Amino acid sequence: MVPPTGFTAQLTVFSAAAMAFLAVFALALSLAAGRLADRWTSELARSATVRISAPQGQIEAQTRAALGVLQTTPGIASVRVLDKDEQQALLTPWIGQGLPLDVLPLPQLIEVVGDETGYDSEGLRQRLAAEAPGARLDDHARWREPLVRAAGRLRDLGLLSILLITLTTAAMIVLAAHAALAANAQVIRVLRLIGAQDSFIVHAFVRRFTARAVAGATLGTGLGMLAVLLLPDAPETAGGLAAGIGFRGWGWLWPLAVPLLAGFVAFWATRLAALRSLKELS
Amino acid sequence: MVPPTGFTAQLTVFSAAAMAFLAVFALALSLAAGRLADRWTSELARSATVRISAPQGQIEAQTRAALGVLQTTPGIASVRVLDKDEQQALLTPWIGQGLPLDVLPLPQLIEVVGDETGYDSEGLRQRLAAEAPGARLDDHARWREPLVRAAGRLRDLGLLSILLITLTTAAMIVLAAHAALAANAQVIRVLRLIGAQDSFIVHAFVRRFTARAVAGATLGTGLGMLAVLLLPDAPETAGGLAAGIGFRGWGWLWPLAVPLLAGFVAFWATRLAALRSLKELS
Amino acid sequence: MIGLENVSYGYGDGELLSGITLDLSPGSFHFLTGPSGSGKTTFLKLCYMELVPTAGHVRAFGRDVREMDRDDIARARRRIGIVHQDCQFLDHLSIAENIALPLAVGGRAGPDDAENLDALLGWVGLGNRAGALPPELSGGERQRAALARAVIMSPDVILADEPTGNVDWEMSKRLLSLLAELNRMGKAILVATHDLNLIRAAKTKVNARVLRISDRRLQLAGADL
Amino acid sequence: MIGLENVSYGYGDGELLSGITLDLSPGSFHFLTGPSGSGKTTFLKLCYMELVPTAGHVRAFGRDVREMDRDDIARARRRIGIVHQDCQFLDHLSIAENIALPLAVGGRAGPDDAENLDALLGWVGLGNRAGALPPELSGGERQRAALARAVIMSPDVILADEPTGNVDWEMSKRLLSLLAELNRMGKAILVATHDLNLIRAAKTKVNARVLRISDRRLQLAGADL
Ligand SMILES: Nc1ncnc2c1ncn2[C@@H]1O[C@H](COP(=O)(O)OP(=O)(O)OP(=O)(O)O)[C@@H](O)[C@H]1O
Ligand SMILES: Nc1ncnc2c1ncn2[C@@H]1O[C@H](COP(=O)(O)OP(=O)(O)OP(=O)(O)O)[C@@H](O)[C@H]1O
Ligand SMILES: [Mg+2]
Ligand SMILES: [Mg+2]
Repeated sequence: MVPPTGFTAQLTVFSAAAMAFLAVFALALSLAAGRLADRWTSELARSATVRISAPQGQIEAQTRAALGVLQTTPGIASVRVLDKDEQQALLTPWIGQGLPLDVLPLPQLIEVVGDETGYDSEGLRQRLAAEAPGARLDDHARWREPLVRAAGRLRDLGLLSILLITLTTAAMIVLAAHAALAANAQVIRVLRLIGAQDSFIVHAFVRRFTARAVAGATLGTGLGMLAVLLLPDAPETAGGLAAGIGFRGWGWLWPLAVPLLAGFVAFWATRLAALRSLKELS
Repeated sequence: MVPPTGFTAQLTVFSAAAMAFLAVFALALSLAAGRLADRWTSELARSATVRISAPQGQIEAQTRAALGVLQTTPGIASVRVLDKDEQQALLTPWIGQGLPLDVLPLPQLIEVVGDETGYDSEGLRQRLAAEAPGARLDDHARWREPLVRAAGRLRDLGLLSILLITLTTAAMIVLAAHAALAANAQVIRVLRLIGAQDSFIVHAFVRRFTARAVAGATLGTGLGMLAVLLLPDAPETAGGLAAGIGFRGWGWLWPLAVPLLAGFVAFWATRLAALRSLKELS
Repeated sequence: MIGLENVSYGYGDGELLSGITLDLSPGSFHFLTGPSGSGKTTFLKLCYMELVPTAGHVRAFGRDVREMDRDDIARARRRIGIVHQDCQFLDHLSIAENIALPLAVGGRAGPDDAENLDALLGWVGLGNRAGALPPELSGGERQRAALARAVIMSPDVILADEPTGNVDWEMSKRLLSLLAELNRMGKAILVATHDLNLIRAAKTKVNARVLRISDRRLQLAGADL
Repeated sequence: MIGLENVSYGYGDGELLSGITLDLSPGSFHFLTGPSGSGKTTFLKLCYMELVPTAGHVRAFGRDVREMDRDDIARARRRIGIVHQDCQFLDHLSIAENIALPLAVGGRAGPDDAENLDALLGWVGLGNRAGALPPELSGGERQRAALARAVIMSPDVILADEPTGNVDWEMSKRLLSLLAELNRMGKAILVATHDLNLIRAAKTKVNARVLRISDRRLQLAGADL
């Protein structure tokens, strides 16, 4: 009963496809930003350094005390005391190689690696101060925070674009449904005049339209996923954001929500629009 | 002659507005990413360190030689020899405060700040090796590159979304024009039958449609710029991306291209669609 | 089966029809005449419930229209065959599909429909145009198709608005005899027309009453034809 | 002013009209009859250049239609007033605006148009419906509006397709006298109709020739009316 083609039909399919495509991109961007934020947060949070500077005789005792504190702190995965060679390697850029480090009263460095949950660095600092007065925790917070904040904002922006694109898609599908129904006003009128019940007419349109929107959105999602897949793969280095664009594992299931959402919106938009234009006919 | 309202009219206005809104956002994102990449590139590229480690007696001579090289290298804005206090501050995290640095044969550090154009670090390295064998240039490349690459990719992604959104907008406007013309087939037929020339009919539609698309796009652009303006302002810290979202100075002129583009596309789309549907009538 | 009781109607500015009482009972045959713009189409719209009277009562198959919900109206319309003045079709379906549409809509499509449809198309002289789309038909062909669509469900009441306005005299007589036959089977028939020759021809075949809208009222026009 | 020379036309499957020759000269008045579906509307479409003949030549105002470009056709149409069988209006403009549309389209709107329009509306009995939208008119009112639109440009040729199909007899005679008057002013007039009474009535007023399409050919039907 519903004309199978025409520009309004193409419009529905196309706008669903285009918006689905954009939504998949935004989704990929947002997921990548989320992962980046997580990575920066955890990687930077996980590696910290404790420096123990004390008179020569106390160093060993304080190191042991600090180790005790660190080992009983929840959220810390491993703790390692750096030996002289490692410390020397760290200092070389600053003081060159010709220096007799063995004879110097160098502080002792302890590398701390947190686990996923992370640890409470303020609490740790206080406990260290109590147990080993010469110990200083350097958790690189000054370096970490702006980066984490930036990645977080990027994720927020991704989510914001998803929200915008979703709203736009919905509005576009609603309007396309309205336009198509307006173009088919004659069909609705004739059907009503020859005794078709509202449910019959609404059903005919809703089925057609939902199918169109889902088909369009599926097409767009497919193309979007393909495009994301084909994005040139940057090496997995520290910068990491670009490398992270794309879906990972279960993340590939996310875009599949797009056609479902489009179908849902199309279903209700067509239903309400059809009922409304029917209400104008007796 | 052209019906002033109706869903296809609303559709044109709305899709132009929605796509303009998204385009402004993508533009803001892309400009921000571009600025970020520039900032990371230049800030990190600009600060480098030259370390001179040599037997105590040669340090001064080699420092002078290195300074000579640096001062004659194009692309370097300023060069500064760090004094003992500064070097001590840099070393403190690693060796604590109790160390008699005065008596140690510490290498000499020179801070190098490049200008906008940047310098050729490989060439500089070779000249330093020739003039001051004890000098090592550390231009932080290992740190800089991934960040610059990430920002660059972000900018590429922004441009890609702009491209996608522009294409989508164009296609959407084309389809909306087609749908509206199809809805007005009767109008076109009647006008043609009572002796209207093609140019008259095309003109009537083109004017109406271009106006609608421009109005919609202007609205969308305005709202988009407002939204970008209202984005919560992150502090201008190192992370910098989020802080950078938004337009700066002349950047505010960029989004104004969106309505122009929409009008251009609408003009041609309506013109071609109208001419095509007229060709079907004699 | 359709009864109007003291019905009035106006499109807003004053009354167009007022105080109209009429009963379309099984086996009755009415002609409705009146000058152009006097309200014939409006009257038919009241009968098939597209319009609700501003005063008075319209009853369809025993129920007051004001008390019927939308689905009741849809069901009642399946028992009324209507030929609209401007024939309304679905332009993307062939004429045969258009004529069979009431069957599809009423869920009554059956095995012997194809045969019925062919016979009906032959009767209205559209046998060789069955596959054409409505815009490809001539004005008269469309009117005949509209009549075919109106009778395919074998409705209890047939309302026809100028069904012969674009049809030549031979075809008019043929359509009239179709209506007369249906009338003899007990259907109530109401034909709005301004073609007095048609009314005269009908009087030789059926026992038709002629109604005339004049001065907003329905009058029986009898002997003067 | 419009001349057909040995014209044939078919919609694809075989010929509908063939070997038709006719000249619509200034001051001529023709009726065109024929059974429903015989090709009257098709014939008119050939005359107003919506269709191009499959064989033979159609000349409009001295030029062969095949040699005219789209703008030539548009300009020629301004000199031809057409009443379509299914009246075609712009549904979002009032009936007065619709009738005046040819003036706007031809760029000929002038100061005394308002007066002309009023007189014309009065003549076709639509004086009090001027502000209504086309869907709010009755079938007969729409036909009268279509006739008004056809004559407002004072065209050289008037082609009318069943202009009285939905109009009562009084109004038909009135419209006929309007056409007769225009004819006396030298316009060429061609009316397709199946209403033999109308033709008979016209013969008392103007010197009309009656053409009949039968068996795909155009014949002069004279004495038998
Ligand atoms: N929707 C409407 N809104 C306002 N006025 C209307 C509407 N429909 C019809 N009318 C007016 O009501 C009057 C009666 O219209 P109706 O169509 O019933 O006439 P009719 O008797 O069928 O005429 P005809 O023989 O010309 O078809 C006309 O003057 C018409 O203009
Ligand atoms: N666009 C078309 N495509 C195919 N066939 C057509 C088309 N238009 C008309 N026809 C057919 O051509 C024949 C003549 O049509 P036309 O409209 O000229 O008839 P007519 O003489 O005007 O009839 P009526 O008196 O019923 O209006 C009809 O059988 C019709 O079905
Ligand atoms: Mg009527
Ligand atoms: Mg015809």
